[in-house]
Amino acid sequence: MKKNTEDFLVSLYTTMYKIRNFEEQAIKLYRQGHIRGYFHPYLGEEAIATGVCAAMDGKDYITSTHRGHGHCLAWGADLKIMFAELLGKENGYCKGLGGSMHIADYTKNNLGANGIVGSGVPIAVGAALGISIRKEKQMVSTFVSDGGSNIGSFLEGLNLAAAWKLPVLFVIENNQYAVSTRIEDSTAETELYKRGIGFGLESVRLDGNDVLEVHKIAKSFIERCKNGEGPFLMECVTFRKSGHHVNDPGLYLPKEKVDYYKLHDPLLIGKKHLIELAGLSEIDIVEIEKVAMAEIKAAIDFAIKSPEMSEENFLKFVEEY
Amino acid sequence: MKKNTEDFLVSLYTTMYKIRNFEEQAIKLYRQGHIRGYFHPYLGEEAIATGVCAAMDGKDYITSTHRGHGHCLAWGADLKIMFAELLGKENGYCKGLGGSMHIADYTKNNLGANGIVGSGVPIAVGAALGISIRKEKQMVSTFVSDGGSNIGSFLEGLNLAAAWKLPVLFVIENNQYAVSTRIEDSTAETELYKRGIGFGLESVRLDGNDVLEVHKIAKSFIERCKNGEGPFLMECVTFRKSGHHVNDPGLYLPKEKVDYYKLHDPLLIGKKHLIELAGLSEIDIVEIEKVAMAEIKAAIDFAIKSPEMSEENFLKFVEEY
Amino acid sequence: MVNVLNAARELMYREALNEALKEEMDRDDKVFIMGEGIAERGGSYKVTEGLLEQFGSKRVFDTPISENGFTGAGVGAALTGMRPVVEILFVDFTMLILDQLINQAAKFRFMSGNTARVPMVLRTQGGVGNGLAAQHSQSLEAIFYHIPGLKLVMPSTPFDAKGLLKAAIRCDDPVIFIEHKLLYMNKGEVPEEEYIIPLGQADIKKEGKDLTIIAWSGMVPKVMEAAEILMKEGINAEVIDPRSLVPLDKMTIINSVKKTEHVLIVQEAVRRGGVGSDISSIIQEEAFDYLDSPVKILGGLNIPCPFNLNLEKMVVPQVEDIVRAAKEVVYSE
Amino acid sequence: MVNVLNAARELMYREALNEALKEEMDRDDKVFIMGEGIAERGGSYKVTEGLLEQFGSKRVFDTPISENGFTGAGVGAALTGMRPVVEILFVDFTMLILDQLINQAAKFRFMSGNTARVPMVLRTQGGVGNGLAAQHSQSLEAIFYHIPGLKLVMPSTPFDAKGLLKAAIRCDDPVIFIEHKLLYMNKGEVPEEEYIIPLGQADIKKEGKDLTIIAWSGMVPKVMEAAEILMKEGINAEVIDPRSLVPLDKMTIINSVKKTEHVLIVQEAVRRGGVGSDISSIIQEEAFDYLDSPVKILGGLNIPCPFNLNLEKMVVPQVEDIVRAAKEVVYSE
Ligand SMILES: Cc1ncc(C[n+]2csc(CCOP(=O)(O)OP(=O)(O)O)c2C)c(N)n1
Ligand SMILES: Cc1ncc(C[n+]2csc(CCOP(=O)(O)OP(=O)(O)O)c2C)c(N)n1
Ligand SMILES: [Mg+2]
Ligand SMILES: [Mg+2]
Repeated sequence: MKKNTEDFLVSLYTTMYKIRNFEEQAIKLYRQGHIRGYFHPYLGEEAIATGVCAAMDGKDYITSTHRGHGHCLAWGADLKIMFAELLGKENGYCKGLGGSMHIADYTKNNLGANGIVGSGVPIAVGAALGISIRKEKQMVSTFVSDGGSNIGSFLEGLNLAAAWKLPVLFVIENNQYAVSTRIEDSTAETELYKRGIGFGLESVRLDGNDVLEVHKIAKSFIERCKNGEGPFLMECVTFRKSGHHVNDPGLYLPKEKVDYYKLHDPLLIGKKHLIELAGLSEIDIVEIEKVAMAEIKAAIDFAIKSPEMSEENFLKFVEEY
Repeated sequence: MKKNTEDFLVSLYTTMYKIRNFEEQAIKLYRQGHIRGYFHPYLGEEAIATGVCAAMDGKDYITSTHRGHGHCLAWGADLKIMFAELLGKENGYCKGLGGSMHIADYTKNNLGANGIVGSGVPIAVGAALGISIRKEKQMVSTFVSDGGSNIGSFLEGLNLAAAWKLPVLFVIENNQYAVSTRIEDSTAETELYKRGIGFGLESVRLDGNDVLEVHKIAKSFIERCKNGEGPFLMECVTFRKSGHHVNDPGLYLPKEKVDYYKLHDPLLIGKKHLIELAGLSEIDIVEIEKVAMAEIKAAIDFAIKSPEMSEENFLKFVEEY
Repeated sequence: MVNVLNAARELMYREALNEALKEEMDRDDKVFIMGEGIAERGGSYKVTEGLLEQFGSKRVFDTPISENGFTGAGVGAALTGMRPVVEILFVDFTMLILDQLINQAAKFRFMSGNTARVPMVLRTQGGVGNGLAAQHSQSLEAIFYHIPGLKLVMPSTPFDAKGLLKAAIRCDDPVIFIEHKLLYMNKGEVPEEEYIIPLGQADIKKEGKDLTIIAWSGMVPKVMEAAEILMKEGINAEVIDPRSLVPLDKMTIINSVKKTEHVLIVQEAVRRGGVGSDISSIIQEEAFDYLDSPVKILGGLNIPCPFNLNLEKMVVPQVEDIVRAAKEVVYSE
Repeated sequence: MVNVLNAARELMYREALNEALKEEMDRDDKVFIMGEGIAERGGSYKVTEGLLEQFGSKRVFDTPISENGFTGAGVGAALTGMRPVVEILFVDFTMLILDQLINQAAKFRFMSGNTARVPMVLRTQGGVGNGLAAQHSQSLEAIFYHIPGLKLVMPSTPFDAKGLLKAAIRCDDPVIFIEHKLLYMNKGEVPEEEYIIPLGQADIKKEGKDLTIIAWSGMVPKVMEAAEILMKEGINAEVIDPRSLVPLDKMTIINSVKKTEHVLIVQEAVRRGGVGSDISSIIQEEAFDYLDSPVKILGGLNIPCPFNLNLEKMVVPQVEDIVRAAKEVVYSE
């Protein structure tokens, strides 16, 4: 096993671990009243954002969904500034004006989460259109879930990207539910990659909980996007490890599925990779986790101590409108 | 050849002939200033509306497009009242308030043409939803063209109808153009029936200029809709015999295609059926055409002589708003 | 003021809405409801709880996330004899369905020369509250208000909510019915007996003589609080809630203005181009000579809603702002 | 009034728009245009003729019929450094794209804490004319006017059209630019030299002292005709065209009102809830003591547009209606 493979596997696992624990800690902060508004955890889907973003580079772009913390972190966000945003603080990514559903980092090509299901997709197509006009070697990944795959914004976006041969990777995070609505109740064809085929995109379906599988396919599609062969679609099958949002116990999720995915957890799979492919020991992994956890705790401290925007500063914003 | 087959073929041909000549006469009226506003002729696509509507019964519903005269006539509209509407007269289908793009007959389950591309599709889905709630043996056919197959309304409508197993027949009139935009420029997958497959609908592609082929497939799908097996999609390949609207000479249409479809004209094919399958002579056909033409001329007379709505009557409408 | 009959029972706003749906579905089997998570889950605000059990999955069902598509399906069902009640989770999301509402539902009756009708109710929910940020906190009634062919209802109390929703369902034209996210848990008297509140009847929530305050939906409770404070300070405000903005009960408004000669309009929507502007223009055209001071509009700031809760409070009128504005109007001479 | 420099040349409104696009595309290679039939065909009203030839198919291209999708693509391109000019054939069709305009484009700058900008122009076309009926004849500016984060421009002359479109393209916020279907062939002076008209500057199309008439877009030529007739009857009207409704040049309006003390607002959009109501409410709040008579709004009827041409004329203000309304305002005392 080569050293760089080990580093790479460690970095994938670290990202997934950070997402998992960012969410769990943020949920605690929510329950304590530090965070308000909507909060949709990415728990259980960590492998997708991690695998895809690891195959992209900083000049590329992403657009995310209402369930956007994972993409943000996988893209390389600073934990401190992320927590600060979730807590509505002035030094957050959006100065506390955006919050969880609108977290973004335009300075680093993260075009943000979106509170309207599907609406990030045409925006991603537009970023790719700009790339194509400027004739640059960049690409865009856009995330959407099964529920969002039923809305016009997504469907029109698929067709536009294909008609215009744009460098877009459509990533469907098929977690099989839209809030409490089962995928079987929202479509007659539950293999969602087939929609891509209908519009002429090369499209695949894969295990979204295996970060290496996600990464392998994403990498190939992303390279091909940059060679002008895009767009592509990948349907990553996954499952929410929690309710739809922080206040939803998710009682409607069937026990068999919950149990199955408890064992088929992206972090367990990632750990297995570390042990089997990189030769790490359980102790090595605990060490990795400790470091990441310390970073998270420090970031929370930072965010809690940070100030909110003053009324005065806010009124300066208002003047510009 | 059985008598009822002959009658049936004659009625198909008569409908197609009426549509063709309705449009041609109406274009004359347009040039003379009797008709104003938008006018999109159905020339060259007569076999589709004719074949589909002949397989439906009066309790079923249709929704049409901006190119709606053919559907209206095939559904059985009165030529006099249709002309009156196009001329903006009070005894028209919509009292002269709707015009060509909004012609409809709600008393007879024709839910009308629509000026917004694609927007008739969800409406058709809703009519079918009502049928399904009432548990009736009715169905809905909805028409859309290649351009309209790229809009969210159509795509969401496909998925909804399939998810809800509704009795809808989606008819794509693929005339290969949206105004001057070639289908190759608006999608990467020009075989549009594949979109249906992506959403789990049984979908086929066929020659839209052969009224018998259209009718055969429509009939089977329509029956199956009424047996609860819907929805279905049929992509009828066809071509506009004219510009997009009455003032568009259509110079962008490639000569080879124009020439090919001149020979592959739905009326020529219909005539061939009459001669080969029903044993009619050219003279028989001229006789049929004469009768139809006389009806058209009388209808024009009627419409021209009909009065417009008075300002007084119009103001009564205004009061209700 | 519509009589509260011999009421005693208190219901929450959301319960009153639920009762209205239940009664109308019971009365007329053409009425059905659809929306996201409204069936088994009973809706985000529990308005549709228990309806699936009572009326079955043919008349109470969840939709995919295809707002434009399923709203259009509502229009099509309405055109063919059904009476759909379509729910859109947030008024912000109605921005996805305006073609079906504005170009289709609102136009059919007219375009067809009065042969088509679209008896559909579009229930949705708006307003600022709880840190939902810019895409889930808008007040967009002004958009619907401007479109001929749509009715527009925005109830502020459980009593009004029930009576108006029943009227909306029986209306033969499309009705946009906008609830407020902060009102669902508010309680108020709702009689056991059936009643209907016709669209187009304002309600005088409080009589007064010194100034007329016009407000609707989520602003009404705040205005009522402000009116109490004002009372203590010697200003007796009359509070008018139009309840339905289309049709608008101009008469009740104008009569009040003639009496008080001072007007304050309080709206949660941004000030610029809101419904308040239109009401102001009407008062001005129809009661100019009675006005002792300009009609004042206290509206939301012209800015999207911030996520931060303390800043959120700044963008919509609060009780203190209303008190201050009312004094300005009364003492402006 | 902005100087017409040393102009001599006459251009049509559509030619002036074409020149603005050409000049801006020449100046800045981030500017590109897309829409239905705008490339080879040059647009339904020939505004984009010749641009494909000059700038090539990467910067001038046709879109599929996916209004919501390609508008969103414009937003995404703008967010990432481009300057798209997106064309929507009819303002009626913008009802399909309001999520991208209202929930997305208008909000990003704010939601991102001022780190994102959306320098996009949305060109479209509205108004009544030529029997296009209810779904192709609306005037919907009031919807955009109400949304913080959007600019709104509605030019009435070739000169204004060119100077304002150039300003719109250079603006770092989303601009809704609404043309009028009956103005495209109108001619007017347009200088050869480059010029820009900043957003937010009203133009006094005619000075006068007896009453202020405020109008924009397609109503301006009609108001100018009416003003001539009024002049002959001894009424000297001042005609103000705000040109951009957001930002609105309140100062020019208020100053005129202070001078004339009488106001008529003429709008093509339906009367109820139009921009005129808001302007009226502003005048009222800011110049109440100067008003000699109520601000009158002459607007379109509250009804969709009929197909029949004779009836069509009845739904929007005509020259005679404007003359009549102006007299009512002036003689109302
Ligand atoms: C257009 C729109 N409709 C509805 C909602 C409300 N909503 C937020 S998340 C959600 C479920 C989304 O399901 P899915 O797309 O599968 O994403 P997941 O939550 O599974 O990640 C809904 C209905 C919304 N935000 N936007
Ligand atoms: C949503 C929408 N976009 C654009 C238009 C303008 N328009 C009218 S017809 C048409 C072309 C439609 O093409 P297609 O759907 O292929 O129908 P066809 O004309 O070929 O029958 C366009 C762009 C419209 N009416 N509605
Ligand atoms: Mg999902
Ligand atoms: Mg076509």
